[in-house]
This record gives sequence, structure tokens and C-alpha cells, in this order.
Amino acid sequence: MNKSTKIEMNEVIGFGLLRLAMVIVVAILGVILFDIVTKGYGVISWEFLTSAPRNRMTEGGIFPAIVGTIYVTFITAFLAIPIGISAAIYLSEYAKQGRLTRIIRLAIRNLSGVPSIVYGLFGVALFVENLNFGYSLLSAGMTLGLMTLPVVITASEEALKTVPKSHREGALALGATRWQAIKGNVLPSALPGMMTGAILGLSRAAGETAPILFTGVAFFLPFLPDNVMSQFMALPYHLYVMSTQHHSILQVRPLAYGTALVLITLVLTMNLLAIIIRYRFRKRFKQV
Amino acid sequence: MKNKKSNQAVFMLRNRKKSRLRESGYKYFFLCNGLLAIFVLGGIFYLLLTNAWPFFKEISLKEFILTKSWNPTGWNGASYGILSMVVSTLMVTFGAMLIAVPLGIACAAYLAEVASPGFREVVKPLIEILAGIPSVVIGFIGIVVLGPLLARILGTSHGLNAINGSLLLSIMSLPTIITLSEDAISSVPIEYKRASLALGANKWYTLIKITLPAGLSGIVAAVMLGMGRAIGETMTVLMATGNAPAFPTSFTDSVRTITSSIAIELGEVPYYTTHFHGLFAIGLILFMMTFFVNLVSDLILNKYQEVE
Amino acid sequence: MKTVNELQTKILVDNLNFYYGNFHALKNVSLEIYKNHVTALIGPSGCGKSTFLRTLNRMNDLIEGVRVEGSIKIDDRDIYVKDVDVVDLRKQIGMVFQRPNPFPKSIYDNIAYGPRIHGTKKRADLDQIVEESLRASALWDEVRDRLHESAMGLSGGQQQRLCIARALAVKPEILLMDEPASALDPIATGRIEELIDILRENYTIVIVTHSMQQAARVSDYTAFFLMGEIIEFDETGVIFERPADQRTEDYITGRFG
Amino acid sequence: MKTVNELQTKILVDNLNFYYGNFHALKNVSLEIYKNHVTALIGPSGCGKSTFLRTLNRMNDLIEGVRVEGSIKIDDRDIYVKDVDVVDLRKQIGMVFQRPNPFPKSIYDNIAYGPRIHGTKKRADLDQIVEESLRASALWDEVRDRLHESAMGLSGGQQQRLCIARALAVKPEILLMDEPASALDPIATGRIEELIDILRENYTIVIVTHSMQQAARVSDYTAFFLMGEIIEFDETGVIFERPADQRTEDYITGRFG
Amino acid sequence: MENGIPVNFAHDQGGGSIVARRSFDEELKELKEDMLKMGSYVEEAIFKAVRALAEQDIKLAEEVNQNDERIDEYEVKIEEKCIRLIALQQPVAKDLRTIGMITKIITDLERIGDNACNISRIAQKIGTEPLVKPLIDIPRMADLACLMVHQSLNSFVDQNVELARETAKKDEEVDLLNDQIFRELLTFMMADPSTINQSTYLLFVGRYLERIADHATNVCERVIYMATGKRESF
Amino acid sequence: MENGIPVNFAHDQGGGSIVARRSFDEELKELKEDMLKMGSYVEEAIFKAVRALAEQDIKLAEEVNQNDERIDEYEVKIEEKCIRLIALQQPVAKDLRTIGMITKIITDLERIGDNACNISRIAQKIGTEPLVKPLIDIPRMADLACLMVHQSLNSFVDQNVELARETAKKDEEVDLLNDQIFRELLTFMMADPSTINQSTYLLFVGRYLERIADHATNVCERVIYMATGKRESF
Amino acid sequence: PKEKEQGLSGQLQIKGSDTIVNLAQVLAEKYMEEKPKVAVAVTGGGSGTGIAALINDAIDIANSSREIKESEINQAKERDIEPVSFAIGMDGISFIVNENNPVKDLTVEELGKIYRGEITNWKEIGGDDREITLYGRQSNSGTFAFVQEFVLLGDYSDKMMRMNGNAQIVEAVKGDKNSIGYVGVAYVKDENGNEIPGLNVLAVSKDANTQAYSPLDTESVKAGKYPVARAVYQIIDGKPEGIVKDWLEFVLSEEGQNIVETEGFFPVPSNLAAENDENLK
Ligand SMILES: Nc1ncnc2c1ncn2[C@@H]1O[C@H](COP(=O)(O)OP(=O)(O)OP(=O)(O)O)[C@@H](O)[C@H]1O
Ligand SMILES: Nc1ncnc2c1ncn2[C@@H]1O[C@H](COP(=O)(O)OP(=O)(O)OP(=O)(O)O)[C@@H](O)[C@H]1O
Ligand SMILES: [Mg+2]
Ligand SMILES: [Mg+2]
Ligand SMILES: O=P([O-])([O-])[O-]
Repeated sequence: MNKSTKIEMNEVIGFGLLRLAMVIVVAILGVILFDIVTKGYGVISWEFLTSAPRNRMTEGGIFPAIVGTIYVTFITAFLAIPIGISAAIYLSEYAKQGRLTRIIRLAIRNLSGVPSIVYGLFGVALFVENLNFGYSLLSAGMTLGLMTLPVVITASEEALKTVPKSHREGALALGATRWQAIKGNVLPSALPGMMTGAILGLSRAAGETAPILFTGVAFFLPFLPDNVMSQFMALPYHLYVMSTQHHSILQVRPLAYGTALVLITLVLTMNLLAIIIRYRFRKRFKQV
Repeated sequence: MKNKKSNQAVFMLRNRKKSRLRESGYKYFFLCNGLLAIFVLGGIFYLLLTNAWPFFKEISLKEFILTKSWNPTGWNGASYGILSMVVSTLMVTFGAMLIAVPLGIACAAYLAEVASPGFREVVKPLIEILAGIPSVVIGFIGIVVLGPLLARILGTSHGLNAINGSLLLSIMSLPTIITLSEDAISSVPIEYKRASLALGANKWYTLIKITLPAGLSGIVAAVMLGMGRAIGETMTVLMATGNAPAFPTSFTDSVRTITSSIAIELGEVPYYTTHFHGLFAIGLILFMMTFFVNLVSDLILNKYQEVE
Repeated sequence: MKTVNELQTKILVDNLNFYYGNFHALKNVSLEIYKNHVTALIGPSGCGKSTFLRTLNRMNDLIEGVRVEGSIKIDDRDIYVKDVDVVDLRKQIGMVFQRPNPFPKSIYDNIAYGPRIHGTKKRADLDQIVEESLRASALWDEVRDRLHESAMGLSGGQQQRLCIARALAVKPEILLMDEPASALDPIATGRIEELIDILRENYTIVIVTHSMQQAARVSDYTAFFLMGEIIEFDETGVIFERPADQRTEDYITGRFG
Repeated sequence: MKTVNELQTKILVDNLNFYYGNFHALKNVSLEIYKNHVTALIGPSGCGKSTFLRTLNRMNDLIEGVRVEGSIKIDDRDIYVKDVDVVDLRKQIGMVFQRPNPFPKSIYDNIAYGPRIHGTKKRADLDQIVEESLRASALWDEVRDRLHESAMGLSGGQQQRLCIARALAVKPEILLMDEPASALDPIATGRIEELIDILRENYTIVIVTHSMQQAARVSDYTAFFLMGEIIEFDETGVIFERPADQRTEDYITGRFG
Repeated sequence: MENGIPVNFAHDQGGGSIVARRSFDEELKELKEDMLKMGSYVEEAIFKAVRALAEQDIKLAEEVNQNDERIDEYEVKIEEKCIRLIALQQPVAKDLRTIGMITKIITDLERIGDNACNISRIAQKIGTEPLVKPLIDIPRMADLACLMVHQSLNSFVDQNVELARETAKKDEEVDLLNDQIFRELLTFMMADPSTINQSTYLLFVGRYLERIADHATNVCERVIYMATGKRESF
Repeated sequence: MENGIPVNFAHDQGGGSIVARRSFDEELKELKEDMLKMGSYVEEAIFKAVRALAEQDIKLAEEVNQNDERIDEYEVKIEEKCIRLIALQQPVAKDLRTIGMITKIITDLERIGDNACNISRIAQKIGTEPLVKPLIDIPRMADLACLMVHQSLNSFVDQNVELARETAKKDEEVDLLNDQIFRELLTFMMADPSTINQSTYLLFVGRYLERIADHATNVCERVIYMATGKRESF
Repeated sequence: PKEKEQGLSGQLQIKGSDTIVNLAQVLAEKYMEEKPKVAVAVTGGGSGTGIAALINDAIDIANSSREIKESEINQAKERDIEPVSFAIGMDGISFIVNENNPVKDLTVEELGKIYRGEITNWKEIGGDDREITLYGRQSNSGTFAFVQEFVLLGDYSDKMMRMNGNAQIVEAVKGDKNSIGYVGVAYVKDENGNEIPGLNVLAVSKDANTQAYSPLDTESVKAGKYPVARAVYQIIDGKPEGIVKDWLEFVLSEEGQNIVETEGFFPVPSNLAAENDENLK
């Protein structure tokens, strides 16, 4: 009996520690969100969201930054999603076990681990310089696109993998060609999963600063970018500027908080969307 | 019957070259997209290397690696040594891991083993939210909240130092560690746990002796990936570590990591100067460091999947 | 077991060798499969039953590094010569898998899938095919009122019959079944077996099974595989009661190894 | 089937009711389980067999929102009163699961796990327990030379016997088995059944099975569950050949539903 | 049909779903039918054998002999079917008892057939040699035995315990008749030793018929046991 | 042992692993043993019945009658075991044939037992009434029949086709003896009608012994069929 | 004719000095009010960044808080870029300490020693016994370069924290009792030209023998008495034309120079103004 009470004690203490860890993490998140929301909330207004910064950026809003972020995310999406999904289809549906496939996979996994600043370097070297896109939406979007690519590929492949092999075999055994089997039986089931991954990747891209730092983002633009070769403002960079470089940081700190709130709202909305899609997707598969 | 005969073995008679051609067309299209990944990685490596090459023609590798100070605008001539920033990077990362690993694994274990399904359903998305918070925001918090707080706690005059960086990086890498470890722990077959419980072991014992060891390789891989993320993180450290290029001697020192050095200096350099190429050289070092970490975690994960 | 006056050879396998890379999975397999009969393939796990089955509709083509030697003739035509259209071949040879694998579509769409990819577009035609196939697989009455509900909502046994219906919908002449009932409970298994009994009148059926009892219940002929070779091929009754080869005897009486 | 002169009651279940939340999973179940006999639980899927089995070692405690009413007495002691030590209870009652679930450790460590957590630390003692358990589960000769290799390298049947050995290592009096052979091939199943036959001499065994044949092969007594109730409990021979209840008859003859 | 899915719709006509174990039930039914068929052959054999004896119809007797082979074959066939069915379908409970019963009943039937055959052999042995007396009791016994065989099988098929009891009770009557025949023939033999040969034969006939009735009684007893679980002795 | 794992090590002594289907093989062996036991009872019954007849030992005859029940029970028991074994273990091929054979052999044995019993009943009926002649051929026949029964079973157990053939051939001998007895008794009866009663009984005895030999022959034929797949007729 | 009224249209990319990024932005806001069809993009990053971008031909105008270096001119020429500098105002680099720091003035030499890391404690220069924390800018900063060139004459201590902008230094110094930092004068003044609370702006003297002046003292700066004053520039490629010219004219106009002054800087001194006029033609 003694012994078993001892065992119980270690259970109580151990689980207590685990619970504590959980509390800490949730608290961290809570503190961050609380801080940003409470301090940023007051700033948010229609004007803040829809007008350009004024008066040394101490007044006005962050409209160009919001739009810039959305634009650059779109370019990212245009690059990363089709290529990412196609590559995932190759890997999951066509690739044969072999050195090439192994190398591709290795490349993808390593790409996803490459630091964002290195993508920035790469973007400078490739898009800004070699391809002469200059400081532009295009350079920044492409850089982010490449950074997002491995996320989209991995998530899409994961989604493709959840489609049972039997769906493919079933179709092939009925005399479907491979593409017919993929198009008709694999993609529809995998699409929500792919979307989830893509959105998560994009949300990460939308929040990134380092890769756009040298590829196209501007400190202050009173106008919206009108083509892909324009510079642009972006929320994360704006926040960076507002919190480190502005003339009077304290004065614009509320605006910085407001920007942070808008940024995380944007990013978290995308996350939430992804989570919802995934949830419904899972539920559908659970029925199976 | 005759009719039937003529129907037989139709597969012989038709020869759908066209459709076959189309099929292989699809295949090669997708292949090209797959190959792109190699090109991008290769491209990154290639561009880093070619842009770093002129630098190495001027600065010897030995000098590059063993010199402490990185001062391209030095009064008495430039010095290009990455030792301080590499050590700073490792220090901040190590500090981050020191916090994030126990915390992350504990949370993962809690989520996987203790938490009620309802709690889990709520908290897992929350963790993903944490992962989704952009690094500038974390850096911002580091400046405005954590820095002053640390200064007060540590009694130092300011809070922009390695500890701040470590704490923020641990927050950045926690979601990775938690989610992946949780996956690893959850994917330990429930049968193991049942068996242990049925043998009269309590839940704690089961967790420590059965579940965690069984999920170990997944957890290690999760930690490695979290570490990769910490090493490569830019904005947070740029904003919150103080950026003093001195060789760090303690956690309360301000430090400048590889990533912040690149982020700071890339903007200022005229292109195609030694300094410019030098930045690519440290980019290359960073790339290789993360590449190594990722490779290791990859190997672990692969092995782990094999066992499964 | 039916005694049949006239046996027509539907599939003629001659000296077939199959390799997975260096692994010699089928060794000199020769076999005749008779039209409108059920041929069972039995043998211990890993002996090559599934491999053999998949050589018949060239599903093995999908695996890398495999090699086929020898010939398989269906209706006297070799299916391994160069210009065979595999897609058409597979159309002619239906396949049913171990686990029921309906597509996550409606019951109707599951069955219409095959005809659609092969060019049947008209709704009326499809309707007819769907009904016929479901009737043929003895599922019509159970699902007639829910054709447009998801096939995933069916029970395991119903799903398997749906898969059979799906195979029938492209009007094959041969049905290959790889342990079609192994994932099912005894009652559902019974229904599948009855269905096979009905289908044998119009189709040539090859079925892999792990159970000699099942082979005996449903098949006319049985081939016993061991380590990639056919050890014995005979009428099922003979294999069941007085197999000629001691290894067959040992295997079916459970004294193997 | 052995006719036994004197039946000793090992487990006495009296008017047991079990709820998963609002779902009434076991309804007024009363049953005696006799010492050194094998009692089989049969019944259609979802009828509550596993639930019942898990009430016996309180594994259900791990599920949230469950409720137990009634009493279960093992050796005349109620296991559902407050101060029962669940750990000791589970030690006394070994459990074997449907799928073989050895820990991903060595064979030796698998078996030593239970004794270790219960305080046996000395190597010599552990060695002895490991050998005894492996002998008892008829696995010793097959694994004696590879005790320190991973248990995952064993075949399915061997793994299941290892799980039995693992359960035996903590010296239980009762063995609960939830479909212990359903994941195994017929030959491995046969061995498990033989093992049960040997173990019945020293243990009280309760086994869940889906197959009336298996129940008849291994058990002395059989309880037939239906929708959470015990419809019939009797000697296995009686249930097998002349069940009293029409529902039992319908179920075991496969005419259920 | 050329374009349609070739299929046998027979089982579909009921409109309902296939019932579970359809094929097993069908095979069981077939088995019972075989048994009834065998029963009818056996009845026919008794009837014909006794007629051959009474009408001194050697050809008919010959026919009975030949038909006995058919009965034997039937027994073998049914028994094999039973074993096969048990081995393949693993029947339990009532199904198993039914098949077990059938294996026993056919043994009885076969023995009845043997006895009929024995009678017909005697008819052959007696040949056209004039009968010591016109046969009255023996045909009566034969009719009774036939009836018993028939009814016992019906009681099995219909699971009719009452009928089985009733039938079994007839055995006494048969026994009485046999005793009567025995005594009568003994008297004959004593009175006229030249009839001994034939009388002995007839004695055997009585004995055979009595055995037939015994076997029918066996069947009845089994039916009763199967239905009630109790062994009643008649 | 108090501290050890309670276990029966018996099966472990071989040192090897358990062979597959050990329990089935054991049950099959048990079944064969039961059958041999039944055979030995049957032999005993024949032997005793004939002795009771020859020595006019009514008590012995009574014993045979009583033992017949035991034989009948044995038959029921073995048959049930067979069916059970088939239903539970789903034997195929040789195992199935063996069990099928056993179900048939025990039928033969039971009928042999019945015949022995019939003989003992006759012994009872004759009682102490002096025998018309000392019995010589009948015991000889009985010995022969006994031997045949014994050998037929052995031939089955050992799967010895030669023995089976040899045994089956003895049937002729028995038949000859029976004919001889028949003729002899007929002569007796004709010569002295007062012996008719007893002679008739003895006639039946001959007939019964002949049947016994027939059944033994049946067994042999089956052994041969099982081993060779060919039906030989003796 | 309408077009003429509305004036020019097009884009102007300005990048560089963090010190004057806010000034440039205000100028741009005002300019765009007058020329609504012109879009002016302003980006900070530091003088070096701006000049680099100009050299890389990525922008129209580089802001710089220092003179363009010889080496940069050479690099530019290699790429067919002809840098032309316009001084658009004066800045007094302000050395700041926490408000609680008793130290009020320092010589240039002392500042040099502090920033070279040779003086590490405030007590060495008459303050409390506290270790000095150094705040400075990053190497892309013109201020960084200017201070190095005119104050340090050597390397910065590697203990100096390289902050990302002037404002960040201001914030840091406010919160750090041990600190010293340097920023453009505009960053230590509020709208009304008063010293912002929380910090002390040090008066700086040329050497121990001369008087120390505060950069807040407009007159002395204008008079060239403040030792660490400098001009701030906008640098363009080649002769000014079109929008660039129009922009520069606006900046150097009275209106422009007023803005320069309200933003905390000082107007262009006359000697430099003449140079500007020269270049504008
Ligand atoms: N894709 C493959 N690559 C290499 N070897 C394979 C592959 N598929 C099967 N094999 C091997 O070929 C042999 C035959 O496999 P196959 O699947 O045909 O066996 P099987 O008789 O169907 O067994 P089971 O009853 O377990 O399904 C096995 O030894 C297997 O390991
Ligand atoms: N954790 C649970 N929560 C709610 N309901 C449950 C839970 N576990 C089981 N049930 C329900 O209780 C009933 C009995 O389940 P149980 O697992 O005991 O059935 P079973 O007889 O073992 O079935 P099977 O043969 O499929 O294993 C089922 O209706 C099941 O859905
Ligand atoms: Mg297979
Ligand atoms: Mg269960
Ligand atoms: O930002 P700077 O003015 O110091 O270049």
C-alpha cells in the first residue's frame, strides 16, 4: 500500500508539472495576444484601416501596408500553389522510388528549413539582380513564393497521402488512366487538405519580414502599388519600422500596436480558415 | 456467340498512342515541378556560393572563421570574422532550446496524454496560432514588454540581450516542438499504453517508461526542427538582442547573430563589394548550419518512420 | 462444385516468371483458367497469389523494377506483347480488392465512374448500367432508395458488393478478387460467397483466399501456390479431400512448416 | 470441455450496469466466472463484450464520463468499492488485447516491465520471471536465444504469446483476453488456443471472441451478449449445440438480423 | 442482354435482400430432400420386396436387389454431403444437430434398405416354389413398416414430435405381428418338416420386417430427442 | 512454485516448439483410441455371446446384452465427437477422410455389436435347453469373425492395405461356414422337427456371424478405398 | 493646358538615411499635396543603404546624413552613375544620456574614448560608478559613419549595441540609466523644439578648453560652434531633371526649408546653398 501511494505521488507531481508547462505556454500566448489586443484595439478605426499614413506616419492609417501585404501574398500564392501542388502530385502519384525522388524530397525538406533571411539573400541575388526585377512586388512575392513552396508541397503531399491507395487502384483497375485516376479520385479528396497547407504557408509568408526587406518593401508609400514592378508597403515591415526606426517611437507606439493587431488578425484569420477547412476535411474522412 | 467473339480481346486491337502520349505529358509536367525544388535548393546554394566566392578570394577561410570581429567599416580597415556571430547564434539557440525543449515536450505530453479531448481541440489550434504570430510581432513584444521586464528582473540597465533573444526564440520554436512532439507521442499506439496500464502501471509511469521512449525519435526530430527554426530566425533577434557584435561572454550580453548581421548590413552595402560578398559568405554558413540540422532531423525522422 | 461437360480455356498462363527486382516471385507458373468457372488461388502468405492475380490485369506494371517472363493469353491473345492497351485490358478484367474501396462519392457515381471514363456520358445509359450492375451484385434492393448518398455510409459487406458492382459496370469478362471477404464478418462473407456463386454463370472468376474452406465453398478449381510455384492445380473437391501433393495436404490441413 | 466436479466462483458479477455517458452499455449483467475455467463471451459487434471485460479490471476507469452500478466481486471482494487499489487489482488480473501489442523494447524488457514497476529490481529474480513467463506462454524455446532483441521482430503469433507472457509475469490469477487471436492467421490462432488450453489449469480465463467455433474450441462456459444484456450463459457445449434462447441460436447459426 | 450486365436475377425476384446463409440453408434443404428421396427408395424397396415374395415375382426381387445399390450409394452420397457441409459451413446448434441427425437417419434407412434386400433375396431363394401358405401377415407387417418409415421421416422433416411418438408406438404392433408369424411358422414346420426350408426363410422375413420397424422407431426416437432433448424409449 | 508462474510444462519437454494443430491431432488420436476401445468391446461381445451360447451361460448372455448399451453409447459418443471435431476444427483432406471413416466404422461396429447381442439373446432364449448338437462350427465362425473385426480395425489404424485385403478375403471362409451350418441345421430340422425351434435359432446365429464378418469386410473395403482411392469388392 | 496646371506626374523613389527619413516623408507629404499626380516613396534603412541603392540604380534620390565617400563615387561611376549631392539641411548630432545621469557635458575626445570603449565607467568622467552602456547605430547609418569619422577616429567598441534607428536609441537611453547614445537632433526635440523628457542632451565641447554647446541651441549650431554638426544630403544621379528637379526645388525653397526647420533640423547654410544652386542648374 505504501508503495502504491508512492507511485500515486509521482503521478500527481509529474502531471502537475506537465499541467504547469501547459499553463505557461498558454499564458505566453495569452500575454502576447492580450498585450497586442488591448493596446492595439483602441487604434483600430475605419480610418486607420483605409487611409495612408500621414504626418510623418504619426497619423493616418496603414491602408497601403494592408494592401501591399495582400498583393505580395497573392503573388506568393500564384507562384507557390500551382507549383507546390504539381510537385506534390509528382511526388505522391508519379515518382518512383529512386535517387531522383530521394533528392527531390531531401531538397524540399531542406528548403523548408532554410532561414528566411537566406531566402532574402537569394531573392536579392536572383530576382533583384540577376533577373533585374529590382525592388518590386514581383521580387518580394517570388522570394516569398519560393519560401512557401516547400510548405505547400509538404502539406499537399500529406493530403495526397491521406487518400487511400485503394482509391487509385480501384480506378486503375477499372481501366482509368493515371491522370484520370488522379483527377477524378485523388484530387477531390485531397483538395481541402492541400488548401489547408497552402493557406498556412501563405499566412506564414504574409507575416514574414526578412525576405522582403531587400527585395521590395518600402518605408513609406503614399500610394498603392499599381503594377508588379512597384515597391510596396507591408504590415510586418511597417511594424518593424514603427517599433525601431520611427522618429518618435513612443508617439507611434499605439499605431505600432494597431499594426501588430491588424497583422496578427490577418495571419490568424488565415490560420483559422485553414484550421476550419482541415477540421471539416477530417470530419469528412472520419465518416469514411 | 459470334458477336461475343469479336468483342473479345479488344485490348489488342486499339492502340491509343495519343492518349499514352498525353499521359506521359502529364507526368513530365509534374516532374518538372518536382525538379524545381532541387533547382531552388541548388539555386540557393549556387547563388550563395557564387556570390560568396569573390569574398573567399580575398579573405581566407581561416581568417573568416577564426576572427572574432566582423567590422567591414573598420577604421583601420575592414575585418571579416564570423566567430562572434556564430557563437552568438549558437548561444541564443541553445538558450532557446533550454527553455523550449522541456516546456515543449511537457506540453506535448500534456496535450497527448492528460488533456481532455475538448481541451486538446481548443489548445491545439491555439498553439498553431502561436506559430502563426509573425516574428516581427514577437520581436516587437521583445522590445516593448520583455526587454524592460528583463532589465528589471536582472537588474541590468537594459533588456536587449541574449536572454531576451533566447526567450523569444523559445516562443518561436515552441509551436514546432509542441505540435511535432505531440504528433509523435500521439502516434505511439494506444495499445502500448493499454498494455502498460493493464499491467498495473500508473499513467505517469506509462508516460515516462513507455510512451515517451516509444515516441523518442519523433520528439528528437521535433526538437531538431525547432532548433532549425531558432537558428534561422531573423527579425526577432534583430529587434531584441541588442546587436552588439562583441564576442558574448554571458547571457546578459547583447549579441548579434548571423541572421541579424545579414539583415542589417545587406541593405547598406553597395553590390558586388567585398562586404556584399561577405554577407553571402555568412549566409552560406547559416545555410549550411541549418542544412545540417535539418539533415539530422530528417535522418532521425526517416529512421523513426522505418520502425513504424 | 459443378461438373462441367465442356471446359473452355479463358486464360492460359504459360511458364510465367515474375521478378520484383531480384526477387523471383513467380516461378514457371503454368495454369489454365476456365471460362465461367471460379478458380481459387490458395497458399501461405507471401507465396505469390496476389502477385499472380495482378499479372493477369497487369496491375503489376505500376510497380517499379518488376520483370515478367513467359506468356499469359486471354482468349488466345498474349497480354504481354508490346502494343497491348493496358487500359482496355483492365477494362476487360475487373478487379476487386481485399478491403472494400469505394470512392468517396455517391453510390451512383461510384458505379458510373468506370463507364464515364470510358466514354458513356448519357444519363439514361448510365442509369441503366448502374441499375444492372447493382442488380448483378445483389445490392439493388438495399440501395435503390439511396443511390445518391455517399457510398461510405454502406456497411463493409455492402461496400464490397458495391465494388463488385463497380467492376461489373465496365462489363468485364473476367473478375479478379484478392481476398474479397477477408475484411468482412462472417455474415457479409456469406453474402459475397453467394454472389460469387451467382456471378460464375456469366463471368470467369479468379479469387485469392486464405481459407481452404472458402475455396471449397465457392470455387470449381483450385491452385495451390507455394513460394511462387504452383504445387497443385485440380478440381477444388480433389484438392479439398484428396490432394495429390503432400505439401498441399500439409498446408490445407494446417500442418504447414 | 471438461466436466468438473466442484466449481469455485472466482468472479461474481451482480446486476452490473454500465453507462458511457447516457449510453447504457451493460444492462443488469449477472454472471459467475469459475476458477480455473475458460469463460467465453460471444455476441455481435457492439454488444458490450469488451466493455464487460474491461469492467473486470477497471480499465474502463480510464474513460471519461462512464458510470458503473452493481457489484463485481473477485474472490468475494468487491472491486468497485472506494478503497480498492486499482493498481493491485490490475496486477491480479492480466489482460491480453486484440492486436499483439508488445512494447518497442527487447523481449526481455517487455516481460520484465511489469515486475519492475511493481518493485522487482534484482536481475536474477527478473531473469527467473522472464524465463518462467516465457515457458508458461510456450514461447521460451522460440526466443531463448534472442531475449535481448526487439520484440517487434517476432511474428504476430509470437508477439501475442509474448503479450500473454508479459501478463503472466506479474503473476495474475485471472487472464482477460479480448479477441486475442483475431489479428492472427489460422496457425498462430491454433497455437494461442492451445496455450489457453494449457493455461486454464492455473488461471481463470475470460475470453472475448467473435467465433462460436473458437469459443467451443477453447472455453468451458459461454455467455452470449446482446445489446448489453446477457441472453444466455451456460456450458459451452450446451450453447454450441442446443442453446435455450432463440436469439442465441440465431446468432451462432449466423442467422442474426 | 448483349449490352447489359449478364446476371442471373433469379434470387432477386423476391424483392427483398438475400437472407443470411442462403446457400447453407439451401444446401440443408437439398440434403433433406435427398434423404426423403432415399426414404422413398427404401419404402419402394420394402414394398417391392414383399410383393416379390408374395407374388413370387423373381424379376421384381432382382430389381430390388439392384436398387439396393442405389440406396447404398445414396447413403454414401448423403453422408459425404453431410460431412462436407459440416466441414465447410461450420454449422452449430440446430443446424449441426439436423445434419448429425441426417447422418444417423440415413444409416437407419440404409439398414432398412438392406433388410428389404434381404427379403428380396429370400424371395429369390424361394423362387417359384409354392408358398407354404398365402402370405397375409407378412404384407400387413410390411405395410405397417413402410408406413412407419414414411411417417418417421415426415416427423423429422416437420419436426413433428407427436407424429414421431405415434409412429414409434406402432413398433409394438409390428413386434406382435412378428411373434405371431414366428409362432405360426414354427407350428407349420413342426407340422410339416418339408416346409422347414421355406418357413425358415419366412421366419427371416419376419425378423427383417421387425428390424425395419425397429429402425423406423430409432428415427422417431431421435426426432423426439432432437426436439425435446429427452430420450424416450419405445 | 508458490512464487513461480504456475504452468504445465508437459508440452515443453520435447524441447521443440509446439507443432501446429497439436490439439486437433491429439483429439484425432483420442478418437481413434475410442474407436479401438469400442472395437475391443465389440470383439468381447462376440466372444462372450458365442461362449454364452455354447456353454449355455445365461448370465454371460445377460452381460453381453447389458454391455451392448455401452457399445451403443460409445457409438453415439464417438459419432458426436466426430461431428463436433469436424464442426470445430474444419479438417480437410486426410483428416476429414479419417474422421469420415471413423463415423462409418463405428456404425459397422455398432451393428456387429447388435449382431452379437442378437446372438446372446438367442442364447437366452435357448436357455438351458440341451443343444441339438455340440457347437463346433459356430465358435469357429465366431473366432474367425472376431479376428476379422480385430484385423480390420488394425488395418485402419495402421493404414495397412495388405492386412485389409487379407482380412476381407476371410469373409468367403465365413460365408462357406455359414452355408455349411445352414445346410447342417436344415438337415437336423428335417430329421427331427422337435429341434426346429432351436435350430432356427442357431440358423439365425450363423446368419448373425456372417453379418458380423460382412461388416468387418466393409471396414476393410473402406480402408482400401481410403488408401488407394479404388473400390475393391470382396 | 490642364496638364500644365496640375503639373508633373510620376514616381519618385527616395531611400536612405534614417536620420532624415521622417523629414523626407513630411516633405513628400507636403510636396504631394501640391503635386497630387506625383507619388513619392520614402524608405529608410540608413544612408549607406540609400547610397547603395542609388549606386545599384534602384532609386531616384538617396538620403544621406553624411557626405558620399570617394569609394562610393568610384563605384557609382563604374556603373555609369553620376552622383550629385544636395545639402538639404543641417543636423547637430546629439549625444544623449539618461535623465538621471549627472553628466551634462563632454568633450569630443571623451566621447571618442567612450565609444571606442576606452572609458567604460561613468565615474571616469565625473558620473556615478556605473558601467557605461553604449548605444549607437548600425554601420549603414550615416550618423554612425559621421561619428566614427569626426569623433572616434577609430573603431567603435564592439560592446556598442547597434540599434536599428535613431528613435530606438532614444527609447533605449530613456530606459537605461547607464546609457549613452547619439541621434540626429531632430529626435530629441518635440514639435515645439523643446527637449523631450526622459533624457539629457549633452553639451559637447571641442576640447577641454573650449565651451560646450548643446545642439538644441539653434544659434550656436547655425554658427558652427557645435562641434558635431553636419549637413544632410539628397543625392541624385546626374543632372536634376523633371520631377527630381521639381522636388529639389521644392525642398530647397523657403517652404521646404521651413519644414526642415519644423522637423528639428537647421536650414541649409548659405555656402552650401550656393553649391546647391550651382548643381540645380
Ligand atoms: N512491391 C513488391 N516489391 C518487392 N517484393 C514484393 C512486392 N510485393 C510483393 N512482394 C514479395 O513477393 C512475394 C509474394 O507476394 P504476394 O503479395 O503476391 O503474396 P501473397 O501470396 O498475396 O501473400 P498474402 O497472402 O500475404 O497476400 C512476397 O514474398 C512479397 O514479399
Ligand atoms: N468509449 C466509449 N464511449 C461511448 N460509447 C462506447 C465507448 N466504447 C464503446 N462504446 C459503445 O458501447 C457499446 C459496446 O461496445 P463494446 O466495445 O463493448 O462492444 P463489443 O461487444 O466489444 O464489440 P466488438 O465485438 O466490435 O469489439 C457499443 O455500442 C459502443 O459503441
Ligand atoms: Mg495477397
Ligand atoms: Mg470488442
Ligand atoms: O540613419 P542615418 O541618418 O544615420 O544614416
